[in-house]
Amino acid sequence: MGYEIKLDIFEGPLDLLLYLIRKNEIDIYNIPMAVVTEQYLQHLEVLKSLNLDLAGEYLVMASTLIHIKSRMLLPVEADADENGEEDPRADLVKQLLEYQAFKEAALTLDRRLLLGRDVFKREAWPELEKSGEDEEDLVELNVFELVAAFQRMAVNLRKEDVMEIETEKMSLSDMIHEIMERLGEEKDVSFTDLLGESPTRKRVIYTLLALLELMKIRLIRAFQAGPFGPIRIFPAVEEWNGRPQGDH
Amino acid sequence: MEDLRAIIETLLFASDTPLGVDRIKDILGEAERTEIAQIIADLKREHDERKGGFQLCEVASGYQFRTRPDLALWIKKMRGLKPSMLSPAALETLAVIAYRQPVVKADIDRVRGVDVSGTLKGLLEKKLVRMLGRKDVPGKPIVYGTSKKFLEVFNLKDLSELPTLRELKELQE
Amino acid sequence: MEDLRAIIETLLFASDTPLGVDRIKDILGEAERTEIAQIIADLKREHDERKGGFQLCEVASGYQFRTRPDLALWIKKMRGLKPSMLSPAALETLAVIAYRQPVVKADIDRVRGVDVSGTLKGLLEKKLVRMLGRKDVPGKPIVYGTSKKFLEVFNLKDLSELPTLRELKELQE
Repeated sequence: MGYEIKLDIFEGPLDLLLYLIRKNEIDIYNIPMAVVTEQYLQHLEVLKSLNLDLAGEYLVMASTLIHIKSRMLLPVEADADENGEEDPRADLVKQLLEYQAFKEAALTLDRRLLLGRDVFKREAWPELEKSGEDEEDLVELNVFELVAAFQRMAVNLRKEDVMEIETEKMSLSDMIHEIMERLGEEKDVSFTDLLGESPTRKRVIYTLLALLELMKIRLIRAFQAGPFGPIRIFPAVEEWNGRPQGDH
Repeated sequence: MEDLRAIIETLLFASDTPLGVDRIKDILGEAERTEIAQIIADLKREHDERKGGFQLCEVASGYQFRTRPDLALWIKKMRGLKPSMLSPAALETLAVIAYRQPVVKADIDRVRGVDVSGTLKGLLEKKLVRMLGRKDVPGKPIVYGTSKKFLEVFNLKDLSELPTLRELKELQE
Repeated sequence: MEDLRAIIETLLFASDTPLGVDRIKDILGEAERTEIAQIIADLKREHDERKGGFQLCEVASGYQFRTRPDLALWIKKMRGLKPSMLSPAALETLAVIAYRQPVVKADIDRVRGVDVSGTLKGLLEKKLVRMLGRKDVPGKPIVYGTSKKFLEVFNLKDLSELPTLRELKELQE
């Protein structure tokens, strides 16, 4: 939170390159690769000598620059341009221009009247007691906070629970919901009903996995009339009717 | 100094606690106590005469803008209608249900390390959580899961859109 | 109903976030949208003409009382500490998200030329950025966008108020 102390004054390799281009008053569409590459590497040396951790991105960019420089040294055929052969620098220029545009946009954002810096809203709310008798401090709903809240509690999970909560598991939950919803409405359903018309392979698998899970935790029962008869699924406990009964 | 009246008013407006004359004098640096007191009195009268939605009140430790007491019911109504608010405890319980569903209360209690009866009831009332059914084991415990409204409130198409723990970890470098 | 002007003003004054006409209509129950909009416009003019310490501002599809920008230095003096601002890296990441949303992390990484994990997490914690959902491509990466708080903090009525990226237009030709 707050200030991020950054020892290196550059926001990344693109920022460093833009700095070199500005400093040398270079035309960004016609970058002299030899000069820029040399100066870029010199800067990396300085940063290294200051014992700053160089992010891998800086080194990747160094190799990109060297690569472009070497390609520039290859003899170019006379009619290369007409053939539409691309300047080896084209991608880099595009990337630099794009980054520069966003860097400027960031500065434009920073020049606005920022709440908490240039303008302020009222911060005091003492005059009204919090309505509602029980509630603690309230926060706003947002998915990031939900997963962060879960992560805080992950230490309390048993070893067998610690398995990663993956997207796959959540898709399974969706299917479980669907099955329980239909059982709420229809009392019993058949496996083929659940699959619907022309089911995808994924749907078949998830339906099956969801049924197995629901049977395992004893939320449903499945019956089959004969070896090849239809499989029918019932809620394990019939009398529940959506009202909580003495669980608090 | 610019407009002393506007400066004092902006301080009173933005302060998170009531401001006394001395405190305002400290901030302004040069103004006289009597002058400040006079301006506050003028401001108070001005806002009383406006008969707007708030007034400048003198409380134990100084002055503060407050809503008019006779309008309190409207503010209560506004706060009561606020749909998207949850306590941290409720959010944690909701997180366990969202990520561990289908889940029984005993498991939520265990993960959160407290009895979640209260927050669970609140989540059921807010319709963020629903009962999926009863488990066919002794005691026939209720199994909980998140509701359709949960997806709406968190702006999710389905549960598989929930970020995973791994994705959160990746953000932490 | 009592004095509608005072009620609307008290709501705007007491709300933690900007209030839109629709929200106010929900709270009031009976009033007409046009009537509410008219009263807000009148209030805005009234406060502008007062030249007091605060004004009614249109921001994030709503209205909110805020201090006058030219008086900011006095509030800073009162609060003593520097407000925690965003680092250049965070601002750049935020700019990419604001203009490219909905956007996946890999695209932000690419534009900025660095791994944005840390700054992205900071922006999520500050609630300036939010997870919008997942992109329907292999790996189902999370897509990000700016939040309502982003509009509030950056004093924008809506995203269309963002200045256009001139250089980018050139690029796409």
